[in-house]
Amino acid sequence: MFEQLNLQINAGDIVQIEGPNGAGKTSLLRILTGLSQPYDGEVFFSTTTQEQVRTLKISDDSELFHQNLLYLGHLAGVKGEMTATENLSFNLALHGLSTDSVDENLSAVNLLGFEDSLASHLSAGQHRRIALARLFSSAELAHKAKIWILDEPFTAIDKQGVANLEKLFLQHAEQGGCVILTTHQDLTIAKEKLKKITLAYRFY
Amino acid sequence: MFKWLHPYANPEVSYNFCGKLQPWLFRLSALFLTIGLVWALLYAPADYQQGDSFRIFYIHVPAAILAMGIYFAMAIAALSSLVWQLKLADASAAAMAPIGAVFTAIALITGAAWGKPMWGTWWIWDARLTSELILLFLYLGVIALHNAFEDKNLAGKAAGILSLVGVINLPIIHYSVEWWNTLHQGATVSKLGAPSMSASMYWPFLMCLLGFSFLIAALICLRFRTEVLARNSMRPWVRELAMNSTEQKVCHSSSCHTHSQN
Amino acid sequence: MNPRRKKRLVIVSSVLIGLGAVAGLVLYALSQNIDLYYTPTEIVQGKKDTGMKPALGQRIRVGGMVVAGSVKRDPNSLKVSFDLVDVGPKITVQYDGLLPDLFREGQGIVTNGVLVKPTLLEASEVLAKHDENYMPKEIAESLGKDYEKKVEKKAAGK
Amino acid sequence: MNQASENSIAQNSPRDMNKTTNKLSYRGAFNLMVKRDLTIALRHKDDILNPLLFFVIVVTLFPLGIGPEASTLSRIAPGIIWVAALLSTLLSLDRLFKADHNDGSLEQMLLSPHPVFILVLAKITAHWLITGLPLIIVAPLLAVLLHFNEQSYSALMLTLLLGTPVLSLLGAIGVALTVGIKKGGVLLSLLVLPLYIPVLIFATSAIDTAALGLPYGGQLAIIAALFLGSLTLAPFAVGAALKVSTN
Repeated sequence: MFEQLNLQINAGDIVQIEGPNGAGKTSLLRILTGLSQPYDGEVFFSTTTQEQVRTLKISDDSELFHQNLLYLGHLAGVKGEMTATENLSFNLALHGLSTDSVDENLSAVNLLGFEDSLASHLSAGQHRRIALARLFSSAELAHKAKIWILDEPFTAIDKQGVANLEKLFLQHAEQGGCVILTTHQDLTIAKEKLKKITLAYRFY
Repeated sequence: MFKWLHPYANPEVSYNFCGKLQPWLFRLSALFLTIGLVWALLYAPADYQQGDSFRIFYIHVPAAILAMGIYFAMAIAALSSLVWQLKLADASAAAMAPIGAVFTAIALITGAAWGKPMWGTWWIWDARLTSELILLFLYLGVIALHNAFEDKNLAGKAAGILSLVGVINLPIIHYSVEWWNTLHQGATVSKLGAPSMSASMYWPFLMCLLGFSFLIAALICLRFRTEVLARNSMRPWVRELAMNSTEQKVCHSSSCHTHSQN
Repeated sequence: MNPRRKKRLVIVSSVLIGLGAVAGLVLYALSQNIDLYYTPTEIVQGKKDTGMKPALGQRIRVGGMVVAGSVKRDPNSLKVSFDLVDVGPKITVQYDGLLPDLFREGQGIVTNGVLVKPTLLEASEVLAKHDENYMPKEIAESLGKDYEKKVEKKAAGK
Repeated sequence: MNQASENSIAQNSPRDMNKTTNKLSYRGAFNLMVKRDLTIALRHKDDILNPLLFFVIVVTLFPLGIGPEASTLSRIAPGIIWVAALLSTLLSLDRLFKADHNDGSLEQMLLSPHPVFILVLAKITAHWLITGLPLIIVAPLLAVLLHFNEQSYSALMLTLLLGTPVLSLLGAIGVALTVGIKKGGVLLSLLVLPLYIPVLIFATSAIDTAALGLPYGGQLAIIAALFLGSLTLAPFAVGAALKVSTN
């Protein structure tokens, strides 16, 4: 797929990975999350514990890494047998976050009125929005995931929703988080705040 | 401690190493098998109880022992590939599975052919027979799992996990059936002490065992090399190899003189 | 201790406890005598530790040695009857079918069947057992009958 | 008064912090996952009913195929019930990770801050509650139909109680290995059934021994050992296999 890719992503970065279909955007994201193992190469992350910065491989302490990670893939991870509220509460609770503001989070992604309908009755776009609602979880940054890795977060989201999300990304970055995302859309985020990585398609 | 092993973790080095080893293994196996089988089938004395029928022992027992042996080797390879991420160990495990399956099948078939005249039945649900049959199932499962994945790397890992689970399961199955029924005789040669077999029968058996072991080693080498090639097909050294071999072929078929003069 | 190490300790120790319990259970199971085998003596006198005797009409498996001179064949059919013995009393086995090659007097065999009288087994299957010793005829003869018997007793006793 | 209320606020705040912070204990994560899977199963009743129905039908096929003779049936009844239990567990295994894999929740599970084996163990527990437990409840009724030996009912129940979790645990390894494969169904049975053989052998042997009135503690101890062994090791194997399958 790709060779000699070397990147460092710092707190406060918003990184857009772009490239044609099949260039390996999703593969790169999955490698960054640790879901896939690269054929060759390593992924590291740094943590600050007691004023001391440690750099670790993901596999060294995946629990610690996953505490700081929020990944949304192609599949929304929403169970059809549960309601929107139940889905969101489960996801938040699994990551140790409070489930107090589930309704607000759902309304932030325009799902007001669908809270108690089974997800199987909702559309694919609505599933995506249930998943995205996790981003709006109101917990302080210290307790929620710092690293957001989002695979095509804007598919099936309307313009207003995209604008809201962009605003959220900026806010997250300002608070010291980072966002890595793939998208085909042009973001309206100011150029100096956005890093771009372009993967080229290669034939063998 | 394992520093001397380090160069062999490189696919190219081990590919070439196995290439050099392989013809010698084939020669040794041919030598030992010829001596052993001729000795065993023509010259070794007939058994006092079973007469000439017991001669199937010389194929059945080596096949059964080696089928188990290959499985354990495969499980060790799988373990080292899972723990130390050795990609070559994966390739060797993949190389071993079908050979092991074939030898298990040989052991089962020759065993059945031996059991009918001696015990009075083709098959009995006895500890050894059942665990050998399960061994065959496990081999087939490993192979099937291997084929089910498109990505060779993933296939190796998945098959590795299965073979490790199987290695725990095998002794359990063995002992579970042992409690049921024991018709199969005790082990003749796996005891630490002297074999319970007279020397005139034992030596040809050792020859056969060695011959089959070398044959298996040679076959594993052969399959291991193709596995390594398949997994590294994008690497420059493999491409070079392919280029060279096609050049040589061209050279063989057409006029070669200019080349050889060069 | 930092929490991560503590968690790891919990995991490792619970795995060890689990495996220890497995080992304990297996050892216990091995100490229990599990065999569905009866020897002729046990059919008559009951199992050594429990005193259990098989009931009439019950399907059992019997292992023992064929008593020399006890094999009677029916000239018109495949029916055959013989006595089985281990260390004590003997029982009689009736069988209708082909006997394996290794079946002979003094040989250890295993048979499945139904107990029709206290010492009479109606066999549905007769299997010959041979031992793990292989030797040429001459050596076997020179070792003499005693050796052969000893070997077979060992095999039958298993 | 004023001071007291201030005090209580001061005491409250760390507790509030705890509420929102990320520490969810192993047990908490386990319970959460079991609860979720049970909720899903209860809303999707086929998951519970179909394997159970399959179990009942397979068992009733045997008297029809072999003939209703009581002595024959009672002799092979332990085998019939156990083989049917193996097959119906096999049938239900597919749901264990497949649905989660298809809708992406498996990825989320692997990326959660909890060790994978805890969540795996929770899912297997839920699977056993959904499929193993109903089977144990129905088994004695079917045993009556098969003229089960009266002495061996307790052996049947004990072996099922200890044995069916083993089926779920070992089966989970097979499912985890094949979850990424499109047509994994047949492959799954090829991988899993050989692993089930020891349970089958010891369970039926225990029931047979009980029918003879002999003590079957040995066989039961072995099944318990299989249970504990798979309980400690299978979750790790499943975790490793899931990582491979979702790669």
